[in-house]
Amino acid sequence: MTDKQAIVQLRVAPHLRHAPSVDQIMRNVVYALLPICAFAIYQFGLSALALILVTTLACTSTEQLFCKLSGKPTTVNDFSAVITGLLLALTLPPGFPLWMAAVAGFIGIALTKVMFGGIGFNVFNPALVGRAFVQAAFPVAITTWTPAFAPDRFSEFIPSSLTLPFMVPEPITDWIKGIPVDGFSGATPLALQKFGEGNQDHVTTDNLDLFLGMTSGSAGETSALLILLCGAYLALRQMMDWRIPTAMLSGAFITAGCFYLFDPQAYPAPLFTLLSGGMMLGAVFMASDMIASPTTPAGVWVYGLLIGFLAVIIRLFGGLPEGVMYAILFGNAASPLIGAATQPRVYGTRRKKVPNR
Amino acid sequence: MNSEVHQSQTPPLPSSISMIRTLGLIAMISGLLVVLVVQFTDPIIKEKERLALEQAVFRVFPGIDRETATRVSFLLSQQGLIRVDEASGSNDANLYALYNNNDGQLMGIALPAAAQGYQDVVRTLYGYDPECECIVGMVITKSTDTPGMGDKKSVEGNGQFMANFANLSVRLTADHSRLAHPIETVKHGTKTAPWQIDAISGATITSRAIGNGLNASAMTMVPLIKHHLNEIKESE
Amino acid sequence: MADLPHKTTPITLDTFLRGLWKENPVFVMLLGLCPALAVTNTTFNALGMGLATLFVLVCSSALVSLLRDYIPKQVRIASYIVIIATFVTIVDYGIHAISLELYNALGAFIQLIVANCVILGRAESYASKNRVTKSIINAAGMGFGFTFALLCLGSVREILGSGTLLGYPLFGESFQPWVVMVLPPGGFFVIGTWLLLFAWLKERKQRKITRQEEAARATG
Amino acid sequence: MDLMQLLGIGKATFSHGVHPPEYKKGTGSSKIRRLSFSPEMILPLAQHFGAPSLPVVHEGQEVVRGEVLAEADGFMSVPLHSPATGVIRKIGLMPTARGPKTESIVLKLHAGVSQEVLYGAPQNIADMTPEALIDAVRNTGMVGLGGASFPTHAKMRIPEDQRVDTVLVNGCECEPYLTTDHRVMMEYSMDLLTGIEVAMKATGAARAIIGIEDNKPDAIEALLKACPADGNVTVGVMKTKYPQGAEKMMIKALLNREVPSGDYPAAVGVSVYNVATLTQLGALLPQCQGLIERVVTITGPGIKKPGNYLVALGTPLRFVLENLGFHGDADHLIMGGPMMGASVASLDVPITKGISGILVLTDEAKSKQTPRKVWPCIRCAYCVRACPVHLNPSELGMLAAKRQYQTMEEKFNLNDCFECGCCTYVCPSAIPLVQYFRIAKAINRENRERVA
Amino acid sequence: MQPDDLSFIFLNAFIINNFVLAFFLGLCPFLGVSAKLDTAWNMGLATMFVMLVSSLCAYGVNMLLVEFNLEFLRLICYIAVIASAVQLVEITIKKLSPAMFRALGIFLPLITTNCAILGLALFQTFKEYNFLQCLAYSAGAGAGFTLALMLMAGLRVKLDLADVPSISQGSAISFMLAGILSLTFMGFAGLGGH
Repeated sequence: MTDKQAIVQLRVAPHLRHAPSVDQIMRNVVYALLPICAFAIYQFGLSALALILVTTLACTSTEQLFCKLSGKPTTVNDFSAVITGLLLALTLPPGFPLWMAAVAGFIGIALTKVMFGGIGFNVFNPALVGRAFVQAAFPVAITTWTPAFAPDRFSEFIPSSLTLPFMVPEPITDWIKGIPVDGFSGATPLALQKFGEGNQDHVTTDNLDLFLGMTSGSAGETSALLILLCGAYLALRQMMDWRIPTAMLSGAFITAGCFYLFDPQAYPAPLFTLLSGGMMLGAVFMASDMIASPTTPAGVWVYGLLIGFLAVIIRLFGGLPEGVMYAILFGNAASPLIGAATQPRVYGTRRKKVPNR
Repeated sequence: MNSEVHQSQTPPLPSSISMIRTLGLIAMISGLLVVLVVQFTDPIIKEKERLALEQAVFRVFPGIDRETATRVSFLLSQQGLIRVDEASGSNDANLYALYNNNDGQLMGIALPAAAQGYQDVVRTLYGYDPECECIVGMVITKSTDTPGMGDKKSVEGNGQFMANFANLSVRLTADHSRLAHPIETVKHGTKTAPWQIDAISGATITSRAIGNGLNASAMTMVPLIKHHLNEIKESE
Repeated sequence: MADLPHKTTPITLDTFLRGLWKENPVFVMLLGLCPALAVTNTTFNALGMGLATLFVLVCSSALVSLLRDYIPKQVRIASYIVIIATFVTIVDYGIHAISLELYNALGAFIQLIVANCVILGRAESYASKNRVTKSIINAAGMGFGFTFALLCLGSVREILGSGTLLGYPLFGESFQPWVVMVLPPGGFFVIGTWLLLFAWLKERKQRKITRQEEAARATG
Repeated sequence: MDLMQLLGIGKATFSHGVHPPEYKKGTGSSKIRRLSFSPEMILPLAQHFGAPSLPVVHEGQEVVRGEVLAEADGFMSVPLHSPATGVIRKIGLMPTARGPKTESIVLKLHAGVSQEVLYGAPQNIADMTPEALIDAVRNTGMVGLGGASFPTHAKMRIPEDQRVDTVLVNGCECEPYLTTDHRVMMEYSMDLLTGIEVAMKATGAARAIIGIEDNKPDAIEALLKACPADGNVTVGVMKTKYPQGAEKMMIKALLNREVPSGDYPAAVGVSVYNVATLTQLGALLPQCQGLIERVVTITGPGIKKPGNYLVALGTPLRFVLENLGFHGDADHLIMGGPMMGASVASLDVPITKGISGILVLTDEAKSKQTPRKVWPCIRCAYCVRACPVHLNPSELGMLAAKRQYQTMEEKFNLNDCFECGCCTYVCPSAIPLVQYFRIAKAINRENRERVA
Repeated sequence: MQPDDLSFIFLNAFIINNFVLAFFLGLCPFLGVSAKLDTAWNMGLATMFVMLVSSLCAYGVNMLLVEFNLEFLRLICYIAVIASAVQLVEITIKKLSPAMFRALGIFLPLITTNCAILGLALFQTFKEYNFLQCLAYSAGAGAGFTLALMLMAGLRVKLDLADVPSISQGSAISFMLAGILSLTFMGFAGLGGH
């Protein structure tokens, strides 16, 4: 019986295989994320390191736990849980209490992945669901940002990181005031733009600083340059669909551009929109999540443009300064519909019959 | 409208008279029950709501209570000032003036405000002192925003935030046509001017809704009050 | 339906208990979800809504059962709805008079009890076929089952979401509430988790039974 | 467009497709050699698409090389000629590469006979009417030598309501490893042109284009030189890409026409033939001869003497391989190209008309190329961007895994899949998509038959 | 945008406070009719239509009741009006467009028990909307219901092909999906709030 099956297996054409296997792809995404993690650690120090370790551990151990509970072989070694962990850490504020980060990791994997049948069936991006959950659960902690390049960052944790489980983090306003860093404040460029004083000077952050990542923000979203480079690596290796980030960024650029042209005083410049907040990280690493995005060539563009548009709308008119996460989640939710509406035209179908007939 | 239901269900009937009779009977029973209950509860509800409003009005002015002051309701609009008699069941008052029980002096004016918050409209009641041209107190009358962050209990429990409204400037311009500075909600920890509200950290939208509501109301009402101030003062 | 020949069967404990657990309106029959999720962000609200529903359920069942021989078949649904709406109006005014706070917290959802399928379902499938006492007992079982389910949801949401139970703080000052639990998503997550828990228990029980059967077959 | 192609700009191609490694170096440059006769030949009666031929010989009968052994049974059938001089040993069930045993004629060769071919009366193509030509083509027993084995004369008869303006000659040979067409074009250019003349005349087409991928510059050059001056026969250079040689892809690439779903190329005024087919036709038809041998690429890491060989039809695989030296075992044997060919489990099957290559893979080559672990679909959409007919293999694969075969056919155009294997080739999850689709089609066909 | 702008009212009911995902109204059809895309679409259309009709009827009835000071009969009247409105819609569609009736017909009785319809009537009364605002509100609510239903249906169709663990099959997974959708829609909170 088994012998026969083995032969049948061997008979299947094509006999050549080309593609990298799933774990190779996932491993490469991890490689692409490592430089961003490294920069986050350089920028925010020990706390960022601990954050990355905790989320990764939370994600992988959750995956392992549920594999064991359901008696399935372990799926930790496919690296997808590691990606979720890393991405999650990169979207959180560096001083985010570690226990909350672990909750985010657990929810992300358990709710979005295990629940629906594991890798390949997570219809939403697990990292973003985890983050959206803690955003709703702990709204104060997740909007508390700390300045980058604090002098003691390699020897001292940000005080809020080490909050005891289930406890409210200590307010760190005084701690931030005690940091002698010139030119950096705890407020993120987006928050400055949205909640800034007065109506004239909306954008207070230099675009070059934004591009290089010399600002405060979530652990891994600050440096647009680094994210683009890492994304380019993946795109060149064809392990990420370059169309999605391109579509999403152009969607955001066009939307922001329209508003900017309409009233440059009230709305931020499109370039600022692209470089600030989680736009880059979201476009390159979150929206392009293969599993939760449409597969059709046209659908990919629609999906990207929709996310870019929504992200800007939420940023400009919503209650929160950042909308990328929700826009991507909405894109994930809409992706089956987009996919269904953009099925490619199959060769030879829906065509008028031949001219010389 | 019961007959409408009846009409649309007209398959072979045993006898329409029996149906109409039954429906009529049921309608009568239910009408009777409802009327009885309403008759019984209506005065209780009215009284409770009046008490709740009064409580809110007095809470807006710390230090003033029923012993020291009397409340009078008005409807103030471009058309002028109309005194509202709440006993008649009318509830379209938009201004509550408090007069000192001893000397009849105007002690303060409470005004309702509303603006879109996180979930739904946040309704507030704020106290305006015509003397200092400032807001002297604020309470939430309705908020369905995030419990624990933007709901009535947590907003009013936030001493730091409530302190904003102890003395919030709503000074008018010289010609008394509009506010000199609109009320503004700024991010937590960045308040610099007396017309600014320092937002609650994490509940910025609710804070801003409160500020917006106050601003919108003050923008129209404060100049009007200024205009009718003497009238109000003498209405005791 | 399984409970057709009710007219002859006697009242048993099952008449009452059935609605409480085996046919729990929320967890098993997935009825009345709207109030079950909308007002369960505190245990107090859940209790209020549960009792209000219980009241309407019992009263309307009693009245429907009383009038069951007089209501022609063609207009029965209309009659039931009018009866239910009557009691809901009564409850609405009652709550308004008793507690302004609860009334404000529950809002329109008190009036939406009318659209709760549990009540119409009871009237249609039970009260219209059974004697008054039996209908009342059955309706009370359902009502308590509904209240129980609401409390299950409400307590979890309140404990996690505000760190309190019925308004009393459980964990002390520095507890970090999980705000999401009192928000709409929390409602979905909590009921989903309860359902998962029940499914898991059921599966475990099933597995145990199969194992026992197998063992019995092996030995016998 | 032709000029552009000659200049090498904007080479014709279709959208999507894949670029597998070519593995053509070894065999593409060496001349075609003849393989010796096997002492015994196995000739299945169904070597073509359509009704099997009817044997006209009996057991024990002596036959001469080139003699008709079996006649066509109806229009969709072709005759079968004897590949060698010998005696009929048996007519019965024998194993074939397709799987189940089929009715075959077994021929035992006379040792030491000269193996002279039996010629018919020569025919002059120029004097023949299209009908007569089609009959003559049928008498050669010619079928599509590219692999489909569709009777060539049936393809040449264009339905009444359709007109063909172009004959496309398929010299793409996009499958890796295979170089038969390449060598045939190089070495038998004149026969090819004769064959093209036959095809043009039979179908009434005014022009012919020989489509060649740009990885065979020597063949392009040879044919450009051989083409007649009247300009009716041209060479179309195409991008090297798999499956460029599928006729629908080729029509799209060279003429930018799309064959309607479920229809034949004639519907868009095109008739497509493989170069090997037309070359053989060009050689056989003027002599009134039958198809008795063909060129086969025998290659792969498991073959000691790889190359292109002229092999008599009916030669058992074992004889071929033992002659050329091979190691490994039967599991690594593929008949046809590596992308679409089926692996064979027995060495006793014969070479038939449709077999253009024999590929022997070794253990290490195979393990390197086939990741064994199958993952769930991660919706990477590689397959969507590879499918030359623009299907959505990812969606189809997931539906297949849940046995929703009906939905696959109704909503996702399952029947337009021609099993080129691109999707499976690029799948990082190693899902056997093509296999799923074959099963799905088979089950749907069965269900339809049951209903009917 | 001001809270009583028509566009804000529409947006509010459409995505900010989506009837299904923020108020849990109409959960029964949301869970029951979201297994397939085309049924979800038809159900959404039918609901949207009934919402418009019943919202306007409720507006009219409420005017009458207020006129005669009979507010306490509001609920009883609404429920009766909605039930008859659905019936009327059913009859009208049947007469005017049999094709549309075939597509929507089976959903209409289901809609009667959809608490989103009654909820809409009650909410618009509490918010004291005028005629146009009612129109915008019901259009937004209907569109929001359809959007939620379609998103849910898309996801469920996708998950039909997944290897969902046995214990989360069925309603639990639908609730979790709805929860994530609801989480997603929280991003729209405060939209236009300033």
